[in-house]
Amino acid sequence: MQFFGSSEISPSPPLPTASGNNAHMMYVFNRNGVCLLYREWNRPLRTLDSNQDHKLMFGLLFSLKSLTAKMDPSSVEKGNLGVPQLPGQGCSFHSFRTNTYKLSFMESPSGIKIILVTHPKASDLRESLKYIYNLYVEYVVKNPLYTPGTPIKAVRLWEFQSLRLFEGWRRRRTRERPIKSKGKEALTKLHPSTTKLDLQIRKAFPISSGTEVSYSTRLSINTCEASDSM
Amino acid sequence: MIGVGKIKQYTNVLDKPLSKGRQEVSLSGFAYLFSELVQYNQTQVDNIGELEKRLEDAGYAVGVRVLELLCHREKGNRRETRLLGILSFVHSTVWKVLFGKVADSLEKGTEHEDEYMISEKELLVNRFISVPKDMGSFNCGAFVAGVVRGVLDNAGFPAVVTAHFVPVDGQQRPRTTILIKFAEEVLRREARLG
Amino acid sequence: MAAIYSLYIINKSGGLIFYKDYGLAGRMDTNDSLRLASLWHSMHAISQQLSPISGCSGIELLEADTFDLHCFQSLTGTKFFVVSEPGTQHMENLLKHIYELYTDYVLKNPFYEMEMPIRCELFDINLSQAIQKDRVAYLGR
Amino acid sequence: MSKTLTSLASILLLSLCVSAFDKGFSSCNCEIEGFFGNRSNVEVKNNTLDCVNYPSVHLRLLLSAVLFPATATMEPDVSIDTSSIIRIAVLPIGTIHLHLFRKYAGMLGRHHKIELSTITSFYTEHQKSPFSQQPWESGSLKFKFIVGGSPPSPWEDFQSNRKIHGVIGICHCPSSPDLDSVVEQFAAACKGYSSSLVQRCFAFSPGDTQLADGNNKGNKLVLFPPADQRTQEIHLQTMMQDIAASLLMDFEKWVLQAESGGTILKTPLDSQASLSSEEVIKAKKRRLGRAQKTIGDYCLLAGSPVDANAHYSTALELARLTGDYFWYAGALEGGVCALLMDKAVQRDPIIEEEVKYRYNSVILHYRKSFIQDNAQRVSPLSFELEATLKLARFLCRRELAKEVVELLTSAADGAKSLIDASDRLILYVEIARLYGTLGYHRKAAFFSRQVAQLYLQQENSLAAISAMQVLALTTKAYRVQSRASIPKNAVYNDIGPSTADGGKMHHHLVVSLFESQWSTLQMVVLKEILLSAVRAGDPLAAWSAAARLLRSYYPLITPSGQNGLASALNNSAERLPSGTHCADPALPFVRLHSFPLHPSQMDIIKRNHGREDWWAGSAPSGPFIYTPFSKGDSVNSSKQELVWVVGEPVQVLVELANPCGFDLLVNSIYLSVHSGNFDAFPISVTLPPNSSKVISLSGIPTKVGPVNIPGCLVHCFGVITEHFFKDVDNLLLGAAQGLVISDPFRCCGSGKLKTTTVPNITVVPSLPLLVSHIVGGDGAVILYEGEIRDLWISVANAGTVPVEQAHISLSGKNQDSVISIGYEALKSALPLKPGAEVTIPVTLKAWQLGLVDLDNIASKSTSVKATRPLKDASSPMLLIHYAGPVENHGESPESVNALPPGRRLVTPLNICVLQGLSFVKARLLSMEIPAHVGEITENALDGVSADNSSDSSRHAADRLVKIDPYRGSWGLRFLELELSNPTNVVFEVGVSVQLENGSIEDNCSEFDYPKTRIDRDYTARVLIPLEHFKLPVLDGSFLVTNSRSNGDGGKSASFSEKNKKAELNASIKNLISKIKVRWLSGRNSSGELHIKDATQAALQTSVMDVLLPDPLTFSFRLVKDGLEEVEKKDTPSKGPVLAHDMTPMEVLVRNNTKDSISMSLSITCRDVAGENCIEGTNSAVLWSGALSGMKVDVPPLEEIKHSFCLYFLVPGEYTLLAAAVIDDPNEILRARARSSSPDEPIFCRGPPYHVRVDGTL
Amino acid sequence: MSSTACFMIISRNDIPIYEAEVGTAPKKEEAAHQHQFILHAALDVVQDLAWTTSAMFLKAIDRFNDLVVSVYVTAGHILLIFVTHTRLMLLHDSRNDDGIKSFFQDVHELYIKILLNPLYLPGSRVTSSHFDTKVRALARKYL
Repeated sequence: MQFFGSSEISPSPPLPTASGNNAHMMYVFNRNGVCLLYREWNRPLRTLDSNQDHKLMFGLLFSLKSLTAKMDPSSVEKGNLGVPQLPGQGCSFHSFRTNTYKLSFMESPSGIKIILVTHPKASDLRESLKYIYNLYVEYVVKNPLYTPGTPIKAVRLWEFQSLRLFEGWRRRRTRERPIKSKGKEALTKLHPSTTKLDLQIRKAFPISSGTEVSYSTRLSINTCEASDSM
Repeated sequence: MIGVGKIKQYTNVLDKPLSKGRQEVSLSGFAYLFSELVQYNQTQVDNIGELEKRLEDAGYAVGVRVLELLCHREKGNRRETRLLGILSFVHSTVWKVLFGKVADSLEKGTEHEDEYMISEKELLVNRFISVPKDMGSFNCGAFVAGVVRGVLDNAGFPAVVTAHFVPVDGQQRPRTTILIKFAEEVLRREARLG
Repeated sequence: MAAIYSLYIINKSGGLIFYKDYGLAGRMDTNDSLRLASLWHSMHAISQQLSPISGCSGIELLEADTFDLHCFQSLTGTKFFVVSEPGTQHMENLLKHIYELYTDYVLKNPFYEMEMPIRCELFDINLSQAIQKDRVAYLGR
Repeated sequence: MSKTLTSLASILLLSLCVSAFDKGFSSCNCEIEGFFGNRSNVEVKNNTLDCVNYPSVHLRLLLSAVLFPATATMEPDVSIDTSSIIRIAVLPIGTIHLHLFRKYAGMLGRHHKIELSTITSFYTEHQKSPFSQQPWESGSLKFKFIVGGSPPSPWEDFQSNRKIHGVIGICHCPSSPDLDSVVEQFAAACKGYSSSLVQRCFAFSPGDTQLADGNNKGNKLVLFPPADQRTQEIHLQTMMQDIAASLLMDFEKWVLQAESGGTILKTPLDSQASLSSEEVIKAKKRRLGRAQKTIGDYCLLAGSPVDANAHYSTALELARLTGDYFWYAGALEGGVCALLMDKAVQRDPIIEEEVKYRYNSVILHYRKSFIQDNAQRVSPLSFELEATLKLARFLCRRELAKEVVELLTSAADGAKSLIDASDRLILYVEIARLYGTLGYHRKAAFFSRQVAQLYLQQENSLAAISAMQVLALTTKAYRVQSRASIPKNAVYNDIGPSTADGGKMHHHLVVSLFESQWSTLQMVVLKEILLSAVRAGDPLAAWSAAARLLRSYYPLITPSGQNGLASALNNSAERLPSGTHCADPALPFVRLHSFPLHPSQMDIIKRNHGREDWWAGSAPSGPFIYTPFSKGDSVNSSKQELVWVVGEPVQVLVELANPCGFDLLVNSIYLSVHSGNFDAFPISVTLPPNSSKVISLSGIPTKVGPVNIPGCLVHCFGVITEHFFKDVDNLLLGAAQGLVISDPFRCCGSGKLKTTTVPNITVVPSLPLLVSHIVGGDGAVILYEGEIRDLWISVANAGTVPVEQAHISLSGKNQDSVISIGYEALKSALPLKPGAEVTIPVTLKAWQLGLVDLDNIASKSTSVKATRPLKDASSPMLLIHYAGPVENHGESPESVNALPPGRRLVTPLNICVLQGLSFVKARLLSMEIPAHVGEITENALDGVSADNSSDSSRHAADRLVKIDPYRGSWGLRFLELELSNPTNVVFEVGVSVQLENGSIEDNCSEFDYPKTRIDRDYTARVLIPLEHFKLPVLDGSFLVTNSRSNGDGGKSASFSEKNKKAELNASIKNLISKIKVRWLSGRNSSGELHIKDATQAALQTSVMDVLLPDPLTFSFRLVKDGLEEVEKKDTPSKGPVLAHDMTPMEVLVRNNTKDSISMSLSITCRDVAGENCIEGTNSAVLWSGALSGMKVDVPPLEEIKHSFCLYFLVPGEYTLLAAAVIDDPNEILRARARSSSPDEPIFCRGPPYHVRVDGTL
Repeated sequence: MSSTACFMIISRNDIPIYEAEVGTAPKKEEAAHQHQFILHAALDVVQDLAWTTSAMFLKAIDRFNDLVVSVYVTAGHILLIFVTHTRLMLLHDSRNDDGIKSFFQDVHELYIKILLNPLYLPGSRVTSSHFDTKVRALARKYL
């Protein structure tokens, strides 16, 4: 198993290609199917309560994976249908499309599943997924407060980033908003440990106001090793 | 198949004109109908022989009517009194009206004097039908065979008519051959008429 | 290298009624194909439930790493799906065509029992022709 | 004189015809031919159709029996060569029996042609023969024997062949001894035939005396001495040759003198008026021609055509010159005949053309010779017609049908202008015959009917007879023929639906479907037959006609008409001898309804030598399995087999229908079985108008073999007829196809019924027959739920054959309710002799009523006693397969090789289960009976020992309420069952528990608790203590612990959850299985209560408490100093605790788990009010030593004591309680305590202990 | 003047499936019977004649006394038979022939229509009252 510990990554945001790109929801699951994060931006239809919904989604991905692994025409011998596979093992899939939405999916070697539900016309989102994953690693995994396997509550920043990602897209679809300079000061107040990559993020995203509220998180000293818990 | 009646509603069948309305019915409509016919009959029988018989009877009823109608419509009230005449009538006139085309071929049996064969590369009724293996040599052309028999029998040429699959080399689909074996009285009469 | 690996037809209750394998690598035995079929059936249903917008009719295209899966569902719930090489085009048309063949040579065949496995010579023949044509088109590209 | 003779002859011919009717046509045909030998008929016979020959018979009949004034000009079956045939009258002389006369005449008939070559010996040429070119070697004389003779015709001069040239008398000597009188009679008879040249009287089989004096009776009398056939033949032949020769000579004479003599030949056509001068002249002129013609005729008769031709040609010349058309035509005719005689050998087209040409002119000239003035008297028309007929007969071939038809049509046109009725008759008959020859049956029938109508114009029985018979000939063409005229096999086999053209029937096959034919005609014909038959006084024919009419056409006949027919039937039946059979059935319509299957007591099952367990797989109703697509006939599959047993009566249901408007009395109806191994019992039925009735016809098979039932024999309307089922089936089939007007059963309102085919029935030799009844009370066995009861079924062999094999099996629902069957009881009784009886014990256990039938049973339970309980399908059936000896001795040998089948006796044990003691609910009660400090401990301790050493001293009671050795208190858990008793009897419920430790050593160590009595309509609770099931030690083995302790192991946790459940269930199950609740009802019936699932539900929740001990058990005790304690042992007295006294005590804490527990122990004391009297403000108890928060570790399975002292200030009841908080408990404890979260502390509390503190005052 | 005429339709197996007395003469039972007998007899002639020509209308193929039988043989060998008095024929011989002929043809059409009715079983009786009235109308028109 490989570690994503290194903080030297310089995530560059993918240039969202397809215009008219509209995100509906985003899920993040860990390997045990615990929904670490669920966000939705535009979901008029809601059939089940959120818990059910997550379960369903995870189940869907799980079995679709085994399906694809089984169907994989390239490999000669395939495991039995239904036996859970290690992440990265077997042929996986990266997206499917219905007439109403497109679901993009990526699974990290550590079994983190990131799901993006967008407009069916959305283009290939593998890059963005990877980017989100990077963000996850940076700001969740490395977040001392975060106890693995629990829903991501504390880490506003990361979520905020990923949010921004789509905000950005959405904005690109509408009109550019002028960047408030107020954000800068906000950032400079930050705890030294976070400033560095935050700058990176600033590079990545223009940040609007009202976001630094989320930074009133008191950091505690003791470390948590998120990376090996998964 | 036979032209369906006008849209106009008549109080009574007898008022409808017999004019040669060239109406045609949709092929799939017919195909579904025929399929149902076969399926229904399948429920009524317990071996293939009976099934063929039933289909043949169904066809026979068509044949009876077609004969009268066509002789009136197409042939201007002339009867066919000779063997070849009636055969060509079936081969051309009847086929044309029923299946929109003249039958592919009409041959005389080589070994037997009283056998004639009408062959069709792809019989209309068989177009969508693939007979399962376990039914052996069953052929839904039995229906058409029945039609032919109906025509011949009522025109006074009693005959045994059967439909067979005949494999054609170079094609994976066998063609359907309708074998007509006339009763000896017919041949005797032919001989008498000279 | 063939454009199409395999073709499945699932009846409205998720039973596999037709399966044909065109790909070279990785044969799969009937049980697996049956299970795959029913699995796909349920996945298809779930994907409809998960739709953010109403009026979802299930997965149409599944892009896996090594193949694409195009699925077409008829109004009666019969599902046709082909497993093809990634990025193969005009599979929708092919599926529609197969659907036509199905209505012609299966539904109109008096000896076919609804929802039962398809064993119709004519269907096979025409199907293979269609696939052949498609392949030719593919190679032509 | 001649009158009588001829009528006699007519009778004879009549008999001939009639006989011809019963024989097949062909036979009678040749007879007739032989009789009136003429060649044309023979041809006719050869090329077709019997129908045609009949008219000829008739004709003779008609002519000879002079029904009409003998003015007939036309003659029957004339052909071209008629004019070359010599007529000889054959007369009966003296008294002679009909059939003898017939025989002799028949012998004559064979000699209708005499070769010239054969008569040379008798021929002596007196002078130069006029027949110069007589073909002596090839030629021949032809004869025609006119039986009974005929009056001289006025046209003899015109056509010499009409003359009767010879008379042959036939007399039978024994019946007319006096030869002289014979001779006289003969002479008298011959007077009538002036034209006869030769007369002979053949006297057959004369006596010796007659022989003696016969010879001098002159040459006219010829005696045929009795001899064998051949010699007589030869004799007759020589006689005939003699006659021929003499005739020939006479002809020569005649011709010679005719050439010389100048007689004027006249015909009725010539004016009979006194010869006026020009008439005479004309006659004179014509004389020669006519003479020539006549001579020509004689030449023909003499068999020399060439001469004839010569004469005719001259005659033709002369006649043309003299304009004598009539004779011209005659000569022309003769010429043709001569031509044919000359070249008759081969008929080539040239000659045919010639003949056609000439005959047309013949016809033409006959027509020319029509004379107006005497048209009303005579006319040549008849000759014209005759000529036409001759030509037609000559041409009569299929190929020339067209011309023949034209000829005949024109001939038919001529009919109405014929003067003479008999001529018309003959004409029609001839036309009919010719059409028949042509194969035009309907035409033939048409003209035959014309003939019949002509007959019917006479009010005359003979005419009526003829009419009837002519009509009978037409029936085939009109398809109304009587069954009698159809060959039997046709009746049996041919009738039947043949789906030849599109599933429709071939009509000619369906005899019974008259109305599907041309009903109008058929009815008319039948009516005419009926009429003529009545007139002719032939009751049988009348009956059959009426029957056919009524049966086939009732829908077309008005009710009055139907009544008329019915009376006609009855009338004609009166004139028939009783028991007459008629081939044609009348009413009612009989169709096969069904074959009632054997009552289940006597099912018959095939057994084969191979399998010993032949009964296996022969279920009462096995599904009929067939391969859906097997090419092959499905006929046999549709036809089911049926097996009858000799001597056991069987029934067949048939349905009768009377669609007519009158009451139908069927005197008797019974099955007609042609294989004679069945005797049927007749019954009689009356059917009201338009009604149908299903009756059951019974009978007894008498012999082994197949039975074939084609139909029923019905005795109705005074005649016995056979009604075939097939006919009616066809009729119904036709009705279904709209071919038949009406369906007799439908119009009688009877339901539509699919035609049941007669199964092929086989009769097997007599078999044993078991009958069974349940001993005591044949009705239903009434049981309460779960009741167990024995009952006895007695089986008796009512058959005539011993039972040698028998096998009992169960079928139907609730088979498990039969606990045991006494097979051996039956086995031992084998072989069961006829009449022997054996009783089989069967043990039943009533099943539980489902909720569904619970209520309806409850509703019924009131009425159950009163009415016989309905045998519902839920009760099981006892199947006894049994069979007789393998080889049946005494039965017919051919059935020895075939193994006689076995049988099956089905005895339904109709059990009626009443709702018994019903189970309301079960729940778990847990209670604690507090213990007293100090008192328990001892017997607690040996309670421990008591457990594994089961000594008799302790009685059930305190074994039942067993004390947990480790906890002082009597902590008990009870399973409480609430039972209600809705019935009206008293139940006693007893609970019994079997211990597992008991079940280890001796399986039956279970003890039951005092019985609980539940009165009617009461509910009661039964307690079942569960203490026994506690395990001694609490360890991890029972609880499945999830080894990996990480809380977030989602799935794995769920897995372990799962099989923990399974474990629990299993343990509960075996726990429950140890509890048995038996009940005992007043009426010595006992049963068991079914409580498993209920108790399971009850125990589900707290099974752990039931099964597992607490991890820690606490107990208190007083401590004295050691010695007291010793002596305290043997005197187990409760040392009272005194107030105001320091009482040392100790608490014992025992660790029931397998690993040590560290805990903090604390003790409290409460008073009666429950106030804590250790802590608190007004503490009534002072203490020394630690009472709370002391940390102790208890090693596994050991106990520690902690001693302390209490000082009670106030006497009274106190309660001591010990409790402990277990630090870092392990999995087991946590699981036991059902603590979900890992970190919450586990609190253990001991049972309360009472301490009585006495005051000191 | 009165004309008697009997018209029948005979099925292939020589069973009348329709009969009508279409003469103006007063109906007489036995006369009708006689007509039918004649027709029945005429079948023999027809069955031979029908094969010699392919024409459907065979005029005056048979006669008895003064009754003439004309036949119209359809393709299915259904016979429309017809009996009339010669007298009537004699009166207006010239155009009555084709009168009968066109009568036959029209009835033939009617018959075909009847036949095309799926509920009509070929070879069974024609019971349609419309048919009857129409036939009689035609008879009045042409004869």
